[in-house]
Amino acid sequence: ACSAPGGTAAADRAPAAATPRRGGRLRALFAGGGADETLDPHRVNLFADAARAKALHDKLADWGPDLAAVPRLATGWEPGPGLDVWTVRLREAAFHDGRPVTAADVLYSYRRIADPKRAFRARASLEPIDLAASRAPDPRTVEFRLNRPCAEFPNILAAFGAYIVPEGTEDFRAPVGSGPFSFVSFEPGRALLLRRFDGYWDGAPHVDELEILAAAEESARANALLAGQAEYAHELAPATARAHASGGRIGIVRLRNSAMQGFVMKTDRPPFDDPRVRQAFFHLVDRQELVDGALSGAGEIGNDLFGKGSQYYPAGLPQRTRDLDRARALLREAGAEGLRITLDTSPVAAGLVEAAGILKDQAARAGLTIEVRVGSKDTYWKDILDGGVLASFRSGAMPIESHISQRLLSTSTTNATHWRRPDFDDLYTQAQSTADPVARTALYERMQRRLFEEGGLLVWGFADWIVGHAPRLRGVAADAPANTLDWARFDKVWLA
Amino acid sequence: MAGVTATPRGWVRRRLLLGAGQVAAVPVLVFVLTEALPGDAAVVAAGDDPDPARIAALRAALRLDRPAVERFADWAGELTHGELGRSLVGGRPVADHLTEALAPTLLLAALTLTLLVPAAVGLGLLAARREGGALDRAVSTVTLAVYAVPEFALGVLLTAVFALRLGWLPPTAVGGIGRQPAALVLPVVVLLARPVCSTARLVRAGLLDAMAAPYAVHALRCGVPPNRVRLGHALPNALAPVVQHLARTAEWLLCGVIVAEALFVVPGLGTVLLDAVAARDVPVVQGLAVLFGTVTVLLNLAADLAARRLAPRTEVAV
Amino acid sequence: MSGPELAAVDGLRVRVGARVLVDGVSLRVLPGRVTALVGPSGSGKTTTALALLGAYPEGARVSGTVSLAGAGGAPIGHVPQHPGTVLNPARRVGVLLRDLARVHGGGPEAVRRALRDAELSEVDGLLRRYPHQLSGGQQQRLVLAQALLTGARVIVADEPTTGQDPATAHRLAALFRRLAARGTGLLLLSHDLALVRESADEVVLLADGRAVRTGPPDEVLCAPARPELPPVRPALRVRPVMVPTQAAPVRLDVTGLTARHPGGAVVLREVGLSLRAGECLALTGRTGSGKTTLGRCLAGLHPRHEGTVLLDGEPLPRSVRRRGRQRLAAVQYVFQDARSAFADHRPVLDQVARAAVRLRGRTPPAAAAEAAALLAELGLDPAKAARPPGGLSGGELQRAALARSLIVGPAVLVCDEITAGLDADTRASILAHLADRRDRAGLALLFVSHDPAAVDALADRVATLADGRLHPASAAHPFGRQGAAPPG
Amino acid sequence: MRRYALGLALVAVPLLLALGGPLLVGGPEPRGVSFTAGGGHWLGTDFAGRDVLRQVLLGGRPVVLVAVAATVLGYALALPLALAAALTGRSWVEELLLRPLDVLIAVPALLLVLLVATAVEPGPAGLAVLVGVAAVPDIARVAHAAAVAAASRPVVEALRLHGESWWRIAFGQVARTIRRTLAADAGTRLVGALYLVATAAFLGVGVGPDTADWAVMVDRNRAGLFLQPWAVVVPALLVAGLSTGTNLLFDAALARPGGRAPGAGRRTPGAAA
Ligand SMILES: Nc1ncnc2c1ncn2[C@@H]1O[C@H](COP(=O)(O)OP(=O)(O)OP(=O)(O)O)[C@@H](O)[C@H]1O
Ligand SMILES: Nc1ncnc2c1ncn2[C@@H]1O[C@H](COP(=O)(O)OP(=O)(O)OP(=O)(O)O)[C@@H](O)[C@H]1O
Ligand SMILES: [Mg+2]
Ligand SMILES: [Mg+2]
Repeated sequence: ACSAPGGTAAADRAPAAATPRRGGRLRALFAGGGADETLDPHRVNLFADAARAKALHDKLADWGPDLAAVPRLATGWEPGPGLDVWTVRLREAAFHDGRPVTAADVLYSYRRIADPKRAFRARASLEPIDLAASRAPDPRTVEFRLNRPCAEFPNILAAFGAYIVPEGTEDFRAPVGSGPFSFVSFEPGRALLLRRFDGYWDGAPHVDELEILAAAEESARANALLAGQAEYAHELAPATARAHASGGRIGIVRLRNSAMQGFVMKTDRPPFDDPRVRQAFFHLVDRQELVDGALSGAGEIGNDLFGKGSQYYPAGLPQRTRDLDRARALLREAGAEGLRITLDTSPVAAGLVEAAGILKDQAARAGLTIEVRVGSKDTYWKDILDGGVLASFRSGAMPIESHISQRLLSTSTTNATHWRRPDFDDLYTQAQSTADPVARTALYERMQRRLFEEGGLLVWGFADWIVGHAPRLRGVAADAPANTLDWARFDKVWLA
Repeated sequence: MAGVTATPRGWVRRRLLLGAGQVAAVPVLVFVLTEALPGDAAVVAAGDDPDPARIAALRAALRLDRPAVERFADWAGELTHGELGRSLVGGRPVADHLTEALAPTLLLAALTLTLLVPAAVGLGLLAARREGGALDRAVSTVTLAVYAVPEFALGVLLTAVFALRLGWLPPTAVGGIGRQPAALVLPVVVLLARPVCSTARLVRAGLLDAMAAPYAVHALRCGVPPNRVRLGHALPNALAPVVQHLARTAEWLLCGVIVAEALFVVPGLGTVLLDAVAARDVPVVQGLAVLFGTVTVLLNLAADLAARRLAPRTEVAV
Repeated sequence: MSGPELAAVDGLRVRVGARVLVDGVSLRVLPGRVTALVGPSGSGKTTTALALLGAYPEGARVSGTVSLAGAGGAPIGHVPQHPGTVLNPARRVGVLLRDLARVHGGGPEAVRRALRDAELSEVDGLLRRYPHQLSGGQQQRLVLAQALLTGARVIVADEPTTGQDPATAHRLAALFRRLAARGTGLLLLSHDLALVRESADEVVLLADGRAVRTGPPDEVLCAPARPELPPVRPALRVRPVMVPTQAAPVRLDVTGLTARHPGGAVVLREVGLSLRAGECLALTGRTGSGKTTLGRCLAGLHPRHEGTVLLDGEPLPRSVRRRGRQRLAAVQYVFQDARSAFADHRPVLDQVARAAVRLRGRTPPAAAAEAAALLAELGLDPAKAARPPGGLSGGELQRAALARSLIVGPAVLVCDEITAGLDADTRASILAHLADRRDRAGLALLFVSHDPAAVDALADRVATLADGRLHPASAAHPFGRQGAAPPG
Repeated sequence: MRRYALGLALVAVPLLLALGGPLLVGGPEPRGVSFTAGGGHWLGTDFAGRDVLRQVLLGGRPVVLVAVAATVLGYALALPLALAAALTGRSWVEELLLRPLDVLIAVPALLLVLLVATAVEPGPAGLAVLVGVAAVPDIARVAHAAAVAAASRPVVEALRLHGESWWRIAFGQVARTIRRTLAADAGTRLVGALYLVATAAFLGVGVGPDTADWAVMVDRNRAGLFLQPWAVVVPALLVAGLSTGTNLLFDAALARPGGRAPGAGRRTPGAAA
């Protein structure tokens, strides 16, 4: 397998994209990270960080709408026979200061990310690479040596936060990157001003200037957009979208499948160590009620598997619907009737607490008593990693392979379901050393069937990510789940 | 002598001394409280990727693996050199955070207070003209009803009408106040709404008592015009609690207008505080604690001075 | 001399409930004349005068007419009976005066003149003080100065000399004459017959709310009419002055008492005195000389002092807070301003009885009965005392205040000007009562007074405060009427 | 009686709802789409697709209980403190009583509630305590400022001299003198307590963020204000009625008989009485 198909996303755009206009300043609103924001692209955490980083920098690859890797700074990649050596060719690209992007820059950036002392988020994604052994045979070629075979190596190149910066960069107060926009000024927590980079390898952006503004409050973003203080507002509430969808004052774009919504059950703890109890939960939920109540209808129902719509998703599995009799029977079999369970939740993301309340009511109909415990939103993910038995859960989009490797292996670091099955791990290892895509797809399907039957993750829905934009802003991609290439991509939009 | 300080100057000096102690106590209290919070900056920074190894590495990188006492001592040591330290999250100097956020906060607070005092006193005077009269009841009912509307609801409402429907004012100050000074109007109105009501209530209550006091009646009899009696004779006596309330309002304006800041995108101290607590960014929280402590002590001192001046009799209390 | 009347009351009737406070009183205030309204305590003087000002007791039903036609819309100057309450506690004296001067079109010069007229100019730093930093007499004169500043053509002065020493009172009488000479009409309410004789052109004698006699002072005050206004009976002097009380134990022993006011002003310097059981020491002195301060020191209300105060040989805590019930009961003080010592909202009788409950452990009903009896003895109808203080006349309140202190059975009693606002009859009965206590119960009295007759009647010894020091008074001129005492 | 009418009318509806509301509702119903009007829901649905009417009926009791309890508690703690400080003659006692509160004041109330509540996770009763305690410094300052003047009146000296107990002096005299100021402060503080609870709920402490509670409803349903206003408007009106009514009742109870300032009386008595 070599370069994945897809190419740049321009091809997928709506026909309205026909006549881009040049010029103007585009103001985009994101929920900012406050006065502590930095422009260090390896430190990205929030959507606002990612939007800023991708305007200034490039990754070797990025994710397409189906979460498959699309080449960016890399023109392509070639595995060695054992899938443990990958050769990546770089395209001819330049940083904003005119220096070419070279293999040395790539190795420097990756080594910086992987530096254990810095604890960058992307470090875990680069973990399969043996960076000490990787080398640059020539300025435009990087040879990555891996610790173990890895058929999904391109996913690593597209990893969240794996941006390429010029070799030796440590100071990011006025960052230099190879992205579509170059740096002008930055006020943390308020505004980042960027200018079109005419030497961008993928074609210079249409707009002259891009300003990324911060507004933590959703209503503030909506109001600013409505009043013409910005042309793009990221992350609007479903209610706002509904209220303004038909008014014509703003355009609404729903980025489908952007966030998985679910509950995690600890598969090694009573009562969920009994697969029948887990199955009972799979059957007692009314997914549509959850989508309506918790997501205000802005989303679609899930089928207890991660990654709807992405590569390797087993779309053929039957959609689960509520079956209270079945749930009650399973509970009876497991001797778990009338159980009291504590459900952890937290307002860490929209809809989580609402979903918990709804699950509580739904479980009551199956004779279970659920007590909702609202925890601190700052430490929630850490708290539920090993604490409690049942908790609200959500996740942004990522490739199914990443989801499995990060959350479902015995060695996974964020295995909130405590799903540790050696045979499952084996299947994963096998898939990673399988070069044949068809055989690999089959292996992924086997893993996911297993999870569908007895996994610990109850996926009840996928939330739309709602983006609002001024009517004169054209070319906003609609089929780009959050964190994929075309999401928050400002080099291909223009102001009419 | 029963330990009553005689001179105002001695009293102020002692209060300043006590104030220094209080300013020192605030960060200690806040430090203890933040330490008592679950999680630390490393856990929060890890967010939805709480890989234990990563958290440990973060902790080591942020030097959070040392005992709390040691960390506090370090911070206090730096403070004695005038250093507020650096943010755990972004690594920027805490002083930068504070000065950046202070400007919009000061602007909002100053504007609000300059409008608040005349508005509240005016409304209070109006209501106290005739207790139980139509005007009193109208003013009382309206102010109370407004008071019961929470800031965000009022903010949403005003924005909808004046910014979105009529288009008279910008709805937010996104990108900075400097670009659009008119963006201050709505937040100031929202910030004003509730304090005006509560302050006016206090003014009214104090005025009614003062106007019924024999000295007000006497002043009227001496031919002092009623309005002058209200403003010049009764009002000073009504003001002591009002001044305290105003000091608390000023403090709230300086330290905690989180909702208005969020609603209108004016990133001031309240936002910084909330962010810092959420991120367990202890140095920033501590820096704010020092700032708030100082502000509080000074404001309270000013209020107490004013109150002493307004109720001079207190100095002879047995 | 008399032109058209400045103000007049005609057939005034004021009723509260079934009680008639004022019953058909008529009087007129003429330019250039001083009209005095005299009569026993509770006879309706204040009520009548207030009617002239347009104020009535709460819930009163009023008939008759009040006309102010001649005053030309200008305000009526008023010196109320209790000056302490009408001075704004939050404003300095200077501000209070300048404010009035500005309203009535005067400048600093007017303020200075008013102060001089009201005998206040000597008090140093006066303009920068707050009203509570003045003595009782100074407050009274301050209010008088305010009345002068209004430039009123009619001035109503309700007991304007109660807090003044005789010398000052004398000069105030002269002031009233001067004012009259300028064409002002004065209505003077007073028990001080000397003052009335000195200054009034016409006297209206009230009794039980009725005007029983009207005419020039000589006629009205000398004619034997009911009610009589007898001079203090010499019979009061139960013992000869010279009877040595050496045998009685020393109750109160004060040495080296130095008292300050905030700001450091020393009011009393190294004052020493001792009081035996059954002894009465009269304390006189110019107004503002520190009499009240001394009394308050003894009562524990002015802890800002040095020196020792021994009660029965034991040191008395400086502050009232640190005196136990016994000591509180042992040393009592009767406030100069009776009105402000009572809580507004509770019946006076209850407040009197409450002292017995607290300090003598009486049950409430027993205390109430005792209080009623004591009040009756002091000539105050307990039914009147069942009203809150606002419903009592000045003299009635004064007696209630005395009763409140007497009811706890004190060993030492400091009386601060308790006879100043009383008619001769009432005064006599009070003095008799005190003398009786002194002799029978061995009550030690420190009797602060400007009233020579009362002092004569009651005191074993007289001392004068001047310059912050206590001087034994010369027998001949205990009051320094000729100005022997330094100004206060 | 007439002066009570408006206050009573305003307070009656929310109080009756708070008392009787919970008795009128049945068990939970399946949820609909959030923020919709109609569809069998008289007042539409709320942010979680629940029937607003049902939430309104359920939501009064906690509001009334928590807010009232918190305010009462705040006063129960702060008032004695303020009075003690005002009545003590020793300035060091006064400083000892009041200065520590300044330290608390320096921590914004919301933050305090947030910090403590996150650390100890209180229930509704605990939250009331917390909100009450958080209000103590404020109340104490206002009450103290009003009380010092009242405490230095001669009548207080007289009461002391006659051996009156501290409680009677403090509450019977000083607090009574400043009751109007206290009522004005307490009346507005009630609302503050209410919304502090709501904000805390939204930030995840105290009561659950999906609790039926009028204040929480106002806060949580605001996103849908333009889709379905009733979910915000109805509870907000109830809260406003409650607070306005309570305050007007206070006013009416404290009004001087006749409702006029003394001295404003007629200058000339009429002929008849
Ligand atoms: N709080 C105060 N601060 C400063 N000076 C004061 C204060 N109180 C009283 N004085 C002054 O102290 C002096 C003594 O006052 P005090 O009340 O003892 O006089 P007095 O002899 O009782 O006078 P009077 O006969 O007028 O009642 C007066 O000059 C008065 O102005
Ligand atoms: N509100 C009231 N209700 C009932 N009786 C009252 C009220 N106010 C005053 N009185 C009574 O009316 C009478 C007259 O009071 P007033 O104050 O006019 O007397 P006065 O002549 O000024 O006496 P004094 O010389 O003692 O000041 C008193 O007996 C008093 O008790
Ligand atoms: Mg009188
Ligand atoms: Mg005196």
